[in-house]
Amino acid sequence: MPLPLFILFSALTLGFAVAVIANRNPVTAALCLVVSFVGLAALFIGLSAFFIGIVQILVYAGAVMVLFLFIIMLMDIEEEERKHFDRLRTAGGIAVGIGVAFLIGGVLWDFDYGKASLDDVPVQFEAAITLREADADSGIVRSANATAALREGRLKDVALVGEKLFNDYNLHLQMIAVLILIATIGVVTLGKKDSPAPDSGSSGGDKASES
Amino acid sequence: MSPALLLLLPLLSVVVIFFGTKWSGTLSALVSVASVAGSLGVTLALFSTDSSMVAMNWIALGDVLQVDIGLRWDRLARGMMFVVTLVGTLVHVFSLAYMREDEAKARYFGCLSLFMFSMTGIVLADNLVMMFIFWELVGVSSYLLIGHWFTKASAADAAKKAFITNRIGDFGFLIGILMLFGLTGTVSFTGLENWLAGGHAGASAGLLTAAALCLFCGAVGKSAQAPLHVWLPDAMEGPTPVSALIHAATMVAAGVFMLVRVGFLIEASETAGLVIAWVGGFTALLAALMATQQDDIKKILAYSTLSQLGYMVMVVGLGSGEAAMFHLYTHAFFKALLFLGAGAIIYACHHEQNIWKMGGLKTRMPITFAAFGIGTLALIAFPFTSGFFSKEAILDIALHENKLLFLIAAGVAFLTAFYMSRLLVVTFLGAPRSEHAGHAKEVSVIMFVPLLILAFLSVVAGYKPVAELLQAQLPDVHWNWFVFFVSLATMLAGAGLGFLRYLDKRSEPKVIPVLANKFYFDEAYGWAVRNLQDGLAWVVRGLDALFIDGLAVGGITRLTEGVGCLFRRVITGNLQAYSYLFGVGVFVLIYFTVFLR
Amino acid sequence: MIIRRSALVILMCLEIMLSAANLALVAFSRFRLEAGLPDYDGQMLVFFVITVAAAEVAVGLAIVVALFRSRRTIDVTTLTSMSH
Amino acid sequence: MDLGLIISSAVKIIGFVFLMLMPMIAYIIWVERRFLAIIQDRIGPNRVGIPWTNVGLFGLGQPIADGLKSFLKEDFTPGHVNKFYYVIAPALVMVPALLTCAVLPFGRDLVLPFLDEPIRLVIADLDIGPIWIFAIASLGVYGIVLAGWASNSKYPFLGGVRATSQMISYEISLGLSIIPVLLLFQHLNLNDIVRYQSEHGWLLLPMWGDGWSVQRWLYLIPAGVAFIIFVVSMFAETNRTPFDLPECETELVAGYHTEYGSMKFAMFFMGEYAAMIIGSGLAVTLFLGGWSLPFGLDALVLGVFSDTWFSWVPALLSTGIFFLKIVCFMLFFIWVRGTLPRFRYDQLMKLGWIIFFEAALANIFIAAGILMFA
Repeated sequence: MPLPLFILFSALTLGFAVAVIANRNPVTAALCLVVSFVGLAALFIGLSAFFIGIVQILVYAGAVMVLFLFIIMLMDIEEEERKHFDRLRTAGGIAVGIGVAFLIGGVLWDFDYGKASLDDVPVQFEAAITLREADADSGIVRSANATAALREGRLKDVALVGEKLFNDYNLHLQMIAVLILIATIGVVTLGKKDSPAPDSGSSGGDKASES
Repeated sequence: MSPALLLLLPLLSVVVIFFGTKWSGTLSALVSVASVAGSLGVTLALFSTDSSMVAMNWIALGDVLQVDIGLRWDRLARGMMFVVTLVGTLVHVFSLAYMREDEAKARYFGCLSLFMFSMTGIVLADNLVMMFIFWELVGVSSYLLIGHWFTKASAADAAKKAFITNRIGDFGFLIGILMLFGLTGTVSFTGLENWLAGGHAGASAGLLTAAALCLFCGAVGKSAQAPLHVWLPDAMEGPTPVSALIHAATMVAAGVFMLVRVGFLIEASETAGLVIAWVGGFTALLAALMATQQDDIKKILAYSTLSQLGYMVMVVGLGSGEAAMFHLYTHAFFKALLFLGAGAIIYACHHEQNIWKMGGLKTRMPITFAAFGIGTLALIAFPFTSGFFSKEAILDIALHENKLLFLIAAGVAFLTAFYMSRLLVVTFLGAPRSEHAGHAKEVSVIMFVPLLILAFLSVVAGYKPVAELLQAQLPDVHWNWFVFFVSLATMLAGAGLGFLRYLDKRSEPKVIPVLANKFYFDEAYGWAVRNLQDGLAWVVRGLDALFIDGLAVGGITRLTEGVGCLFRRVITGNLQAYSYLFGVGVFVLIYFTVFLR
Repeated sequence: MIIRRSALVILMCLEIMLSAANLALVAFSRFRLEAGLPDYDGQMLVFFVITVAAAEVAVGLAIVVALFRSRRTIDVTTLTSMSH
Repeated sequence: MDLGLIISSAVKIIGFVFLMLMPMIAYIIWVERRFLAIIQDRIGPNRVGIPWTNVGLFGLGQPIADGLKSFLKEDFTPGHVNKFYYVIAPALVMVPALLTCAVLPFGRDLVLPFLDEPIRLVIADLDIGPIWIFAIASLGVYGIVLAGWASNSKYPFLGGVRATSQMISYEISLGLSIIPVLLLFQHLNLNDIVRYQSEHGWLLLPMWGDGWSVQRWLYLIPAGVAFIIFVVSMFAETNRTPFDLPECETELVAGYHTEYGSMKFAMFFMGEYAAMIIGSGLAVTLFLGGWSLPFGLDALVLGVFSDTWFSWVPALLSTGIFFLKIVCFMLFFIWVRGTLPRFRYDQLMKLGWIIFFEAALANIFIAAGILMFA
C-alpha cells in the first residue's frame, strides 16, 4: 500500500473512531463508526488480507452497524444531555489512556517488526509454491486453484484463507456455528419477552449466514 | 455356557420387572420364577465344570490396585449355588401362592430377583471387593424385602434395624478388606492365597489376626452372630417365604460362606480362629436359650437359625470349613422346609403367628404336619436324617479341638430338641386354641409341593453319595460312638422333656423373663444408643458449635462478609467504573508481563 | 467507554477495541511470513473475532432493547441496580 | 503503481460507468415507462424528441427532459429535517450502487494491437468479486435508513425501517444462493467465472465444452434453485415490485423519499435503477455466462480476429453481448412489475426467513452432494 493511501486510511480510521467517542448524537456516532470500519477494511486490504477486509465491511459495516442504527432509531434515543463531567473520573480515564499508549509505544519501540515496512517482507511466491508442491506430494490437500494463482503471481487470498479454515480450524468453525446458533436463540428469547418484536428477532439472526 | 449366565439371568429379570412388567404382578412373578428356575438349570448343567474367569478388568490404578470382575466356579461355589438356586426356586414357587393377594407383587418378585442376583454375585465373586459390593446389594435387597409391608411400622423398623446392624458388621468387613489390601496389595482370593503360601511377607501375626477378625465382623453382621444378632428375629416381619430364603437358607449363610472362602486366612491365625469359634459357640447357646421361651412361631425358628449358624461359625473357627459348609447345606434344606411349613401354617391360620393360638393342626393339615415333622427331626438331629450327619461332624470336630465348646454344643443340641418339640407339640397337637386354628385347612398344592421336595431332601441330603452328587463339601470325620451316644442322649432328653412339659398345655407353664426377653439385648442396645450416642452427640455438638460453626463456617462467613463489605465499595454497578478498573488492570498486566520480565 | 453514558455507544466502543486488536493481528499475520505467505493463523483469529463480535452485538443489542423497554433509559450511570 | 494502470483504470471507469451505465440508467427508465404502458395497453411517453421540431423519436428525449426537470426544480429542504443526513442520504444510495460495478467484468480482455498486454475489461480485477458486491451493496442500506430517519416524519421513517429490515433479511438468501455457483466454479474472480463459462458452458446452459457431463446436468437442479432465489432476493434487495413495500403508495405515500424532491429524489431513483442494473449484471455474470456467447461461439470469434488489426473486435462484441443480456434481464424486471401484485409485509418476511433461507441452505448441501458423488 502506498504511503499516502496508508496515511489517508489510517487518519480516516483513527479520526472517525475518535469522533465516535466525541459525538453526543448516537446516530452520528454510529455513522462515524461505519466510516472508521470502512477505513479499517481498507487497511486490511492494504495488508493483502482481502477476505478479512471484505468481511469487515460485510459484517460490521453492512450488518452490525445497521443493527445499531436500527435500534437507535427504534428506541428514538436522544442526544446525551451535556452533563458536568466528573473531573476526577475524566482525569483518571485520560491517565489510563496515556499510560496504555505509553506501554504500547514501549513495546513497539523494542519490537523489530515495528520498524519494518511492508516492502521488507514481500510475499515469496517461489518458496510458497515449492512448499505447496511438497505438501501435495505428501498428501496434504491444497487448493489447486490457489497454487495456480500463486504461479501467476497472484495472492488468492480467499482460497488460502478457506484452505486454512477448513483444514486446520474446522472444529473451531463448527463451534462458532453453534455459538451463533445459541446467540440467535438467545436474541429471539430476549426480544420476545414483553411483546412480539419481529425486528430484533429477525435481525438478530442475520449474522449466521454472513459469517 | 458360562457361570456368568447365573449372574445375568436374575439381573435380566430385575431389569425386565422394574422397567417393563412393573404394572403386572402376575407377569413379574412369572419372569422372576423363570429366571430363578433358569439359574437352577444352569447350575445343574455346569456341575461338572470347574473354571475361573476374569470377565473384565474393572478398576486399575496403575500397578497399585487391580480389581477384576471375575467369577470363581469351584466346588464350594457349586455347592452353595445349588443350595441358593434350589431353595430360591422352591421359595419363588411357594411365594406364587403365598403372595397371591399381595398388592405389590411385582415389587416383591423384583426384589427377590435382585436378591438372587446379589447372592449369586457373592457366591461367584473371585475377589473381596466384588464380594463386598454384592454383600451390600444383598443387604439392600434384604432391607427391601423385610420392609415389604412398609406401611406396617414394625416392618419398616425391622428393615431399618437389619440394615443398620448389618452396616456395623460391613464396616468391619470393609476395614478388613482395606487391611488385607494394604498388607498384600491384592484383593483377589487367589492372590491372597498365594501371598499366604509364600510366607505372608511383611505382615505380623497380630496384623493378620486383626484383618481376619475384621472380615469376621462382616460375617457377624450378615450371619447374625452375637452381639449383632438382634436384627434377625425382627426381620421375621417380612413375608415368610422371604424369611425362609434369606433369613434361614441363604443370606445369613453368606457370612459362613465368606468365612469359608477366606478360611485360609483364619487357619493362618490361631487367635482369630479361637475368637470366631467362641463367638459361634456363645451365639449358639444364647440363641437356643432364647428360643425356648418364644411364642411367635417364626421367632422360634429365627432363634433356631441363629443357634445353627452359631454352630457353623464355631466349627469354622475350629478350622473345619467343610463341616460348616456341610451343615450349611443340610440346614438350608430343613430350615427352609421349617420356614415354609411355618408359612403354610400362618397362611392357613390367617396370618396368626402365636403358637399358643394354634394347636390341633395335625389332623387339619396332615401334609404340612408331616413335612414340618421331618424338618424338626432333621433339625434336632434324629439319627439318619441329614441334620444328624452334619451335626455329628460338628460335634466330632468340637470334641477333638476344644472340649469346652463340645460341652456347649451338646447343651445346644439338648436345647434344640427341647424347643423344637415344644414348637411341634404346641402347634400341632392338642386342641385348637383359637378360632382361626380351628378352621385351618390344608394349603394348596403349589405350596405343599415345595414342602415335600424339601422334606425329601432333608432326609436324604446327608448321605454321602447324595452329598457327593450335589457338590456339597464333605467333612473328613470318622464314625465316633461317643459322639453318637451323646448326640442321641441329648436329643432324646430334650425331646422327651419338651413333650412331657407341653403336651396339652393351654399356655406357657412357666415364664422365664430373662429368656423371654431375649436377655434384654434390645433394651441394652437401646439404653446404650440413647445414653452413649446422645452423650457423644452432645460432645460433638459442642465441638461443632465451637469449632466448625464458630470458627470454620462462621469465621468464613464473617471473613467473607468483611471482605465483601470492603469490596462492595468498588461494586458501584456503574459500567464505566468497571471499564475504568479494567483499563487499569490491563495497564498493570502489560506492565508486569512485558516490562518487568 | 469511560466517558460516554449510553449503553449503545459503549457497545460501539467495544467494537472499536476489538477492531484495534484485529488490525494488530492482521498486521502481524502479514509481517510474519510463513512459507512465503502471510501467516493465515492470525487472520483466522480475526475471522473468529469478527464472527463472535457479530453474535455479541446481536445479544448485546437485544439486552439493550430489553433494558430500554423495562427502564426507559440506557444511561449506564443510572443503571446501577447491580450494586445491591 | 505505474502510470499505465492508472490511465487504463480511469479510462475504464469513465467508459463503463459514465458512458455506459449512466445512459443506460436514464434510458431504462424510459424503457420501463414504455414497456409498462404497453403492458397496460397505454402508449407511454412518446412525444419528447428533438426540441423545436416535430420529430418524436418515440419519446427518446424523455430521459433528458426528466433530467433537466430534476436539475432545474427548486431544491427545497423541509424545515423539520436533520439537514446533514437529509442531504447525504441520496448520495449514500447512489455511491455504493456505482461502486459495486467495479468488479463486474463487462467484456473479454481487450487486445489492442499496439499494446503488449491485453487490457482486462473490468475496473478492479479482484479475487473476491461477489463478496465485494454484497459488502458494498449492503452499505446502500445506510442511504435509505438515513433518508427515512433524517426526514423526521412518520411515513418516511416507517418506509426506511421497512426497507432496512427487508434488505438485511434478503441479503442472507442472496449470499447463500450463490454459494452453489461458487462451489462449481471454484473462483471468486468474476472474470475467471465468465471465462470458465465461456469455455465450459453457462451455468444454466451447459451445452458445450465440459458442459455435457452428467454432473453439470445434475447440477442444473441446485443451479436453478439458486437462480430463482437469487433473482427473487434481488427484487427484494432493490425494493422492486412485488417487494416494494418500503415505498408502497397506498400505505406509506412514497416511503423513505416522501420528503425528497428535485435532484435528490432523482438520485434515489437513479440509485435504485443502478442497483437493478448491477444486480442483473451479477445474475448474468454468475448464471448466464456474462459477456460470453453461447454454444462455444466465443472460440470461433476469437479465432477469426486474433493476431489481426481487428483483435479488439471480440472484446467490443462481448461487451455488447453483456449489455444485451442485461437489457433482457431488465425487461424481465419490468415485466414482473407490470404483472405481479404487491406482497404483504409479513408474507415478505416469512418468504425471506422461512422459505428462502432454508431453501438456500438445503441447496448448498444438494450442490455439495452432487459435486462430491456425481
